[in-house]
Amino acid sequence: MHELLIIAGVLLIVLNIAAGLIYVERRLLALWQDRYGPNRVGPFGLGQVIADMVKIFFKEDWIPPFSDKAVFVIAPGILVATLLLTFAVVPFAPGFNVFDSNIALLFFLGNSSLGVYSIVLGGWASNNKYSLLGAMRASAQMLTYEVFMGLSLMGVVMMADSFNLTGIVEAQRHGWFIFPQFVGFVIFLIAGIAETHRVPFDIPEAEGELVAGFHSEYSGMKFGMFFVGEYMGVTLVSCLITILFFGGWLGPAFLPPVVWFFLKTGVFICFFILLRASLPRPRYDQLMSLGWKILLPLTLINILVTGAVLIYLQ
Amino acid sequence: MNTFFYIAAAVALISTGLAISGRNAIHALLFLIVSLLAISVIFYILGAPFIAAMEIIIYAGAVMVLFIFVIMMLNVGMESEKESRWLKPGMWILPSLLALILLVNFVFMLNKMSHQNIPGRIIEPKEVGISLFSTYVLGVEIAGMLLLAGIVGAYHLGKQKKKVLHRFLKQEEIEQPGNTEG
Amino acid sequence: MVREDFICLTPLMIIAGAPVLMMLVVAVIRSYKVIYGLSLSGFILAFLSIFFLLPVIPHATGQLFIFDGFTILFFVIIILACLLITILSDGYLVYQESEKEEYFIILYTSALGALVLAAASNFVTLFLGLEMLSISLYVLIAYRRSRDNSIEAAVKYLILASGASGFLLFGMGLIYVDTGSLEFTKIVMALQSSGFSSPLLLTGFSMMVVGIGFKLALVPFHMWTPDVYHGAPVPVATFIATVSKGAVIAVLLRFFYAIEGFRNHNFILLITVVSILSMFIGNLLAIRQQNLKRILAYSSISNMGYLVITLLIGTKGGIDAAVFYIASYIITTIGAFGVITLLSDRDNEAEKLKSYTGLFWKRPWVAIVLTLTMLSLAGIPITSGFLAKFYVILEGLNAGLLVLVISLIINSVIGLYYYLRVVTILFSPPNDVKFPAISPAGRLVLFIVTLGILWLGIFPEWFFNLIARF
Amino acid sequence: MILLFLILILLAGGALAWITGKWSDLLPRVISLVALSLDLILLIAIYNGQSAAGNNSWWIDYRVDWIPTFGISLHLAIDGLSMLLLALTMFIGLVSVLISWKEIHEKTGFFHFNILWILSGISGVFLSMDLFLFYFFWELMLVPMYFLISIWGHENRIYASYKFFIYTQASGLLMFLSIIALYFIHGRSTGIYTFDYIQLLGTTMAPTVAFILMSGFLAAFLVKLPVVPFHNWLPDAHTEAPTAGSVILAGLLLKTGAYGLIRFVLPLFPEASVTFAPAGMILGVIGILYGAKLAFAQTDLKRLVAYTSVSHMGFVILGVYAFNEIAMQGVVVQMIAHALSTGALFILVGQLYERIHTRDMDRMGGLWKQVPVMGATGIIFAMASLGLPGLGNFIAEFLILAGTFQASILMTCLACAGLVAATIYSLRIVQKVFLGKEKTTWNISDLSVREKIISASLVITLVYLGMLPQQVIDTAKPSVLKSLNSIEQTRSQNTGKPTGEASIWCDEINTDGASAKYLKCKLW
Repeated sequence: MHELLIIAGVLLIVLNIAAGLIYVERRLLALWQDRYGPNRVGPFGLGQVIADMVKIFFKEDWIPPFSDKAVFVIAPGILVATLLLTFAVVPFAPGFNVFDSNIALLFFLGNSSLGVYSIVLGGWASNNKYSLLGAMRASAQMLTYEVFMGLSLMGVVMMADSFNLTGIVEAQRHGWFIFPQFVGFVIFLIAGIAETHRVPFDIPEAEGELVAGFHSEYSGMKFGMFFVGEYMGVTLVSCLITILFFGGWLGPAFLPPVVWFFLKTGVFICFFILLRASLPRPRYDQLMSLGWKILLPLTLINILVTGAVLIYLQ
Repeated sequence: MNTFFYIAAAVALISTGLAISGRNAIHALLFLIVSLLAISVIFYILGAPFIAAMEIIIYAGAVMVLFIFVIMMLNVGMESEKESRWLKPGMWILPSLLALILLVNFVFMLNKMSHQNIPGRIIEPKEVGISLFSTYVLGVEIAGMLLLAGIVGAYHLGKQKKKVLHRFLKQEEIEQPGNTEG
Repeated sequence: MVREDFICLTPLMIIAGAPVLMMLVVAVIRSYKVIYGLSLSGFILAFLSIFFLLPVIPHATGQLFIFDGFTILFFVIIILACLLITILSDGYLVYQESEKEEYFIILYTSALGALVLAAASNFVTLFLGLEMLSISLYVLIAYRRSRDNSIEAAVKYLILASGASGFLLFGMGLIYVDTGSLEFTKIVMALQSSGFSSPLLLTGFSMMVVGIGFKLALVPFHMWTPDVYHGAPVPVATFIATVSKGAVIAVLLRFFYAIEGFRNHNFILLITVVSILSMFIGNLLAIRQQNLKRILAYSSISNMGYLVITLLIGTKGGIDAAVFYIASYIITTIGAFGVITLLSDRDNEAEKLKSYTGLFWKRPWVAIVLTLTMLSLAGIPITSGFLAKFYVILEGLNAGLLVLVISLIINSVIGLYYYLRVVTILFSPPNDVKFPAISPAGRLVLFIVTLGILWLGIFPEWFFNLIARF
Repeated sequence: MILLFLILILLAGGALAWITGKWSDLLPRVISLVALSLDLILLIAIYNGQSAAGNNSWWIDYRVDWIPTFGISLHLAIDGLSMLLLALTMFIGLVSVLISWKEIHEKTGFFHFNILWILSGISGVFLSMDLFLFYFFWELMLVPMYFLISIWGHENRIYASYKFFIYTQASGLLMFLSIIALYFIHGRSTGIYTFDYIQLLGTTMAPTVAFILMSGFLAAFLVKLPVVPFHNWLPDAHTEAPTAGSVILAGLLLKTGAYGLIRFVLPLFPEASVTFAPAGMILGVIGILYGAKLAFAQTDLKRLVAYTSVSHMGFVILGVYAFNEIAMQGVVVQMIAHALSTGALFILVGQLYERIHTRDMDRMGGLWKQVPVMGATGIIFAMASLGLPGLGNFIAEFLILAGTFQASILMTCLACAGLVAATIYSLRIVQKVFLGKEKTTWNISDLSVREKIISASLVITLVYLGMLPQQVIDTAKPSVLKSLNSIEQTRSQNTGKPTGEASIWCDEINTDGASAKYLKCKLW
């Protein structure tokens, strides 16, 4: 019963944060770009989220006749499912997680690599050339960045001597990993943005070039899933940054651990939005060469150095 | 525990069979991915969580994406227009169902399973690493060379070259002027 | 890792280091001459390094490799064969329009695979070596993509070889389940206590036979051979026929003798059937071929049929016979393919039997080399092939394998027919096909091969002693 | 060492001939002549030295290790029989080189290389005292012979050369198997693993095993000889080969089979040979009659001559299995006489073919007018072939028949019928070719000086052999006795009762019951 409660709690929190982010992002963007943002529905435009949801739910759920229907339907589901599954291993506070896995980090990596399918398949199944282009870009981009997203975390793993997220957090009692693993942090951050294909790495959707990329043909709740999925991704990456580099729920005792956790996470979510507000989109080839030629070698060097130092210290 | 194994194994078998018999390349690949997921579950049951994760990250996550990528580029789905007519709900319900069974299976496992239930010993990732870099370090080196061979080969074969006509096409080309004259 | 480990691994390290070095050189400057020089010197260096191994053998490196006299012999055979193939490839690659450099890199990785196989004492190295060999070969077969049949051959090899690898792996898995180890020695120990009783084990071994049989092109798994030989560039076909088979034979012999498979009725039956089928089908199918490469392909099938007889002999003499046979077969085959390689030009390979009509009157020395190789394959005295067959027959009779020996003899006669066909064509009245001139290096190879065939055929004693010593 | 030189001179001469063939047609011919003459001189020297040294059974015995791992040695030895056959080899070799002087225009170097290598292979066979070495040379002579037929032969040469090669190789391999089996049987019983002939001689084995092993040897020798069921390759090979090839085939290659029987089969497997004797004799008689019948039916002159070989070789096997000295001596003389007479007939055919470019007897006739000298020699050779007294073949056939009579009267009678047939086919040659009506008007020249020399030398040797055979018989005697010795021992072990199927069989045939006394071998 306890477990079921936790599952329900996690689901509730995650979905709410994701939905709330729709509003938060628009407001924050507006703030940084010196405009109003949604402010008509309810006090401070807070009702906007509900209005949007109602709109999405009731919109015609149109499946294009030229599409590969089965795949078209499955695709958005995959995104949401993999993201939600990953949250199962995220420890929000000591004991406040669904499943304390010994390979939690690998579980995250595995799920994020499966998440690619949703975009690739969605773009392909739409049977539309812009969507296909988006899907191709997505698969190349995400494959590239997945490689060193995993590798960038290996420094942390080496230092914590565990794949278990709780263990990693506990290992930071005497110092956040952001300091020794700064390179790893930067790379993970970049890779995280690319994984969630947020601006500036939103090349798969790039509305200026590809209309809306892989989800051009989607509408209704299917589009909603992609939409919410993106925010869930942002939340997840922020959670992981918090856990891996910023000591997770650890913090001075005047606040409960959960609060510390969400505070830190919130900062990173805002950072994601700040990026969107401020950075232009790079070209596709620039993105790829940045990945393969700079970030990958950097990651490998990071692993080598970390290993060497650890062995030296032993 | 055995039940979980049989369920996963059945899913793996069925989806592999469907992958082989599938007419649509992308659908076949999707079945293959499901099969890989099922195999990963089996690994997990056997007490090899690291391999289970790797199975997903590398095979399901990377290799298969590349496959799909290539197939999308090859435009194998030319006939999907025709095939889409055959695509009744019955077709797509099956993969969803299989995946669903797997999911349920997995979730139950996560809850019901404590480590004592696992037959045999659980192999921690650390152990895997140690054995790879002590006993089997030469094997790892050799595997590295193996990949080198693969990379160099792929580079060579994949490199764009001047267009070469297939021998059948060559013949057609020769015949062409004759036809126009006629 | 102790000092001896490193000494023993030197040849492997040189063969592994050379391609990396080559890649670095290619990254800096793409010069064919440099790469070719590097690859030549790499093999020579590896060969010389074998002498350092002599004082430390026998020595086991970890659980993965065993370096004993048997390994050394095969190292020598493989490296020398690779050296000759490298020289042959040089002449052939002149016609490759661009990107000749990668060829040598991949040749090296495949050679490494072969060496790993020869030294393998563990399923891990067995499989890795085999895979390295296969993966390099996929690329090498398709190396000249513009040629007509090359892609077809590569795809055929790719698909069938992966299937075979799958069988091999599954077989190993089953054996592991039953014996609990991947090491040959431990498997042997487990077998000694339990015997071959378990059906799981027998299934496993049978599946391994499928995998290995594919590599050796033994009969039920031989379908790929002619097409792949036909489609592959000639030096690559040479490699498949010689080094690849030699290495697989090495590991097969080691494993089979370790588990004493020759005592088990099932194995005796299995090997006997496979061997007889290979001999007959290989030889009978060769008779009608019009393409020299295909003839050699079928001939290799039957030769492997002869060779697996040695598995059932079960004495030191059996191993010695196998080593002598494979050495003789490799040098002969390099000679035969070498002639094809050296006579190939930009547009077509000299593979059609017809184009050889009357070669003797135009290019007597080349024709003599080819004749000599054919006679050696047929097992006519003064060539090494004769003594090799003699050795196998001798040991086979000693072990009482009467059926196999007699079918070997029947097949020698059948084989004679198509080898003679080639020879006859060489000596027929000449036609007007023009062949390119042969480079000095090519002549050197042919000279070495001829010398080898005759030397092994007339003065084999030193080689017998060498084999017996290790 | 001198024995090794005999072979090496030929090998080196062959290589030299080939190399010099590039520059001149004449050089290879001269080199071949020189090499062969050198060998002949060496042989004469050996013979003379032997006469002085006394009558040891092996005149010279040369032995060095070759592949000691398997107990293989380079063991060469010479005795009377080998001496005769080697002298014959060199003589026939010289003749073949001479007759090819004009016939072979192209690729002379390679041609002479082949001739000399065949001859060296044959010499090796006659000299080897090591079974492995014996097989080595046995196979070595095939390859150049194959080239000889397939390159310089007539229209159907490819087919003929394949047939020749595959027949002999297949049967040779069976012998090889027997050799290896013998090696193991000897090795296991004595602990000494060796291929040495002299050591293997006393090997004891079960009768069935001995019989099987003997069959392996027989396969090779009977095919080479050839004995009737296995004679199929011979007419093709002989017909399609160039003249020199036919001469060497008929004159020498067939003799290796007979030599093998005398040297190896009888001493190595005495008991099995006794068992096989009746069958052997029957095969011989069948060969004589069937060969003669086929010869008579031919229209192709060369093919006719080829079939006469089958018939003549029937006498050889008949004589060998009569198991007495008279017959055996006859066999030796027959080998030489047949080589000379049949070789001469092939030469005649070759000369005719050079002139009229056909071998079809129906198109010949009445040639005597144009070529009287050729006609005269032709008649002499035909007479030799039919066994006219005064020529070598008569002595040979008489001795064989006399010897066989002691073993089986019926066989002798049937063999005599063969003589009649021989008369018919030999006379038919003379009749159809030289006498009778002229069917086509040929305008041809008579024998040249070179050809006259060849023919004359052949005629002289034939007459010498016919008139004064004693020297040959004396030379061969120790070897013949050696070969019969083991048979003799086998028989004497079983004295008292007529054991051995041979004698039982003889009893059945000879109903007068007088045969028993013939079983005792008498010395002549």
